Amino acid sequence: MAEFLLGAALFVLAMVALGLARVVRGPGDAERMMAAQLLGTGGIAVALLVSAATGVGATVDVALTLALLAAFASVAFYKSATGAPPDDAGDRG
Amino acid sequence: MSLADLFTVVAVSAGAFFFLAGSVGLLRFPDALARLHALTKADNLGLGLVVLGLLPRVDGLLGALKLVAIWALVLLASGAVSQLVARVARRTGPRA
Amino acid sequence: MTDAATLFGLVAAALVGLGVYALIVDPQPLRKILAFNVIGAGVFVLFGAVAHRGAAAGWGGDPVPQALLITGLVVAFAATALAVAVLLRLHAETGSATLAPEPPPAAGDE
Amino acid sequence: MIAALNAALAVLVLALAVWTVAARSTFAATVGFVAYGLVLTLVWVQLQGVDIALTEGAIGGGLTGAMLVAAAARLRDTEASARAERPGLALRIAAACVAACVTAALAYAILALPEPAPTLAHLTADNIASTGVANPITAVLIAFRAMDTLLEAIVVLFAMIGVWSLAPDRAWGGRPGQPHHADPDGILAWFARVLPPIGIVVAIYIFWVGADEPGGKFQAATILAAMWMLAVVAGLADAPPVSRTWVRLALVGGAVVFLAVGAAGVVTAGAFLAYPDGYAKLLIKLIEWALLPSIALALALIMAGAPERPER
Repeated sequence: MAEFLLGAALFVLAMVALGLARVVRGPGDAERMMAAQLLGTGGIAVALLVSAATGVGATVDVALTLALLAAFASVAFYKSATGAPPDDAGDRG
Repeated sequence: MSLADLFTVVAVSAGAFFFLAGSVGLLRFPDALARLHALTKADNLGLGLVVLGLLPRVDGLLGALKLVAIWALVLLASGAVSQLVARVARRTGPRA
Repeated sequence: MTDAATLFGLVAAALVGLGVYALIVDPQPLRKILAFNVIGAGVFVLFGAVAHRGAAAGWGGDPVPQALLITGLVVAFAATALAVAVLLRLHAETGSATLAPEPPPAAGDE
Repeated sequence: MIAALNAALAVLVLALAVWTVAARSTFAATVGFVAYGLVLTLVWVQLQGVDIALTEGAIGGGLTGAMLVAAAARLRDTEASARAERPGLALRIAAACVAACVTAALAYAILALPEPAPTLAHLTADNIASTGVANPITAVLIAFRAMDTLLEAIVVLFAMIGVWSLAPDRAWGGRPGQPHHADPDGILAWFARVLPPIGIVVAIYIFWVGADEPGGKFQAATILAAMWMLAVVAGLADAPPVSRTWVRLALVGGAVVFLAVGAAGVVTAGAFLAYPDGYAKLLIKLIEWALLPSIALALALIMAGAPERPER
C-alpha cells in the first residue's frame, strides 16, 4: 500500500511538472499567476500522500502551511501582475 | 487487500486521474480563462479525492478532520484566487 | 546514488553552480538578488543533505545542523529584504536600477 | 519508489532553477522562484527535515517570493534598459567555467564525505531529557545552541533597522511601503478578511506543537507575518508609523526577554544562557512566547519595506 501511495505521489508530481511547464512559460501573466495555485494544490496532494506512505504525521502540517502560503503568494502575484488594477483606482475588486 | 485499502486505492486513483485531467486541460485549452477553469476545478477535485482516499489511513478523528480542513482551506483559497487570476486574464488577455 | 542524501547533495551542487552563473551574467540587480537566493537555497539543501546523512537516535536527521538551517533561512530572508530595500531606494533616487557606472544611452533619465 | 520520487523532485527543482535563471521577464523569473521554493519544501520532506520544510515553505516560497514579485512590479520600467546591458560571450563563457568549477568542487565534496557520517544526534539524544521538550530541533534552538537563536533574533532586528535606515529624510518615522487600496467589498478584501483568522489559528497551532513535534516560533512567526501582509495588501490594515513606541517596544521585547533569561542563568545556573535544572521547560516556553510576536512583527515590517509615507 505504501508503494501505491508513493506511486500516486510520483504521478501527481509529474502532473504538476507538466502543468508548470505550461504555466510558467504561459503567454500572459495570468497563466504565470496560476503557478502558485497549481503547486499549492499539487504540492499538498504529494505531501499528504508521502505523509500517509511514510507515516510521518508532521508532513500534514507542511501541507497545511503550503495551503496558506501558496494562497498568499498568489495574492502577491495578483498585486504585481500587469493586469492588476493600479492601486489608486480602487476598482470593483 | 482489506476493504479500507481498496477504498483508498480507488479514491486516490480517481484523484490522480483528475490531476491528469487538470494538467491536460492546462496544456490543451486555448486561452487563459479556460486554462484557469481546468486548473481550479480539476485539481481541487483531485485533491479532494486524494484526501477522501487517505481518510481511513489517518489515525483518529482529529487527523481526519485536519485533512478535511486542509482541503477546505485549499478550496477557499483557490476559489478566491482564481477570481483574481480571471480578472488579470480578462484585462490583459486578447479581447474575446 | 540512489539514497536521498547523495542525490540531493549533487542537486544542491548544481543549484549553487547555476546561481553563481546567473549572479555573474545577469545585468539586472533584482535578477542578481534572485540568483543569490537560488545559491542560498542550494547551500541550504547541501547542508540538509549532510544533516540527513547523520540521521541517528531515531531521528530523520542530525538535529544540530537542521536547527542552524532554520536560523539560516530566516537570516537569508532578512538579507534579501535588505538588498531589495537598497535596490528600491536606488530606483527611487535615480529612476533607473542599473549598476553600470554611466547609464547606457538607452536609459532615459527622468 | 521513494528513489523515483526523489529523482522526480530533483529534476523538477533543477528545471525550476534553470527557468528562474533563464526567464526573460523578471515576473516570470520570480514565479519560477516561488515554484522553486514550494518544490524545495517537498525536497525537505524527503530529506526528513520536516521542521525545515515548514520554514522553507513559509519563507522561501511565501515571504521571499512575495517581496521579490512586488519589487519586480515596482522596477518593471527599468527592465528594458537593464536588459540592454547583457554581457558579451566572453564573460558568459568565463562565468560558465567558474560555475562549473564550483559545482564540481561541491559535488566532489559530497561524494567524498566520510562513510560513518559524523553526527551530533546521539549527543542531543542523551541530553534532551533535561530540556523538557521532545522536538530535538527546538531543544537545539533554544537550549543547546541558544546563543545562535539569540543572535539570529538580533540579526533580524538589525536587518529591519537597515531597511528603515533607507528611508528618505522627509519620510523618516512614517509608514513603510506603498499605500494599498482595494475595493472594500471585492474578492481580495473578502479573502483578506477570511484567511488571516485561519492563518492565526494555524500559526498558534504550529507554534504550540513545536515543543514536541516539528514546528516552532520561526515557522509560526512567518505565517503571522504573511497573514498580516495579506491584510495590508488588501487595504484592510496599514503599516504602523515606525516612530510609534509600541512598535519599537514590541520589536525588542523578544530579544530583551531572551537576554534577561540568559543573564539570570549566570546567577542561577552558573553560565550565560544556562537554565537552572527543573526550570528549563518553563524558561524555554517563556522565551518562545516572547520571541514569537517580536519576530513576527520584525519579519512583517521588513517585508513592508523602508518608510515612504509621512505619518499623517
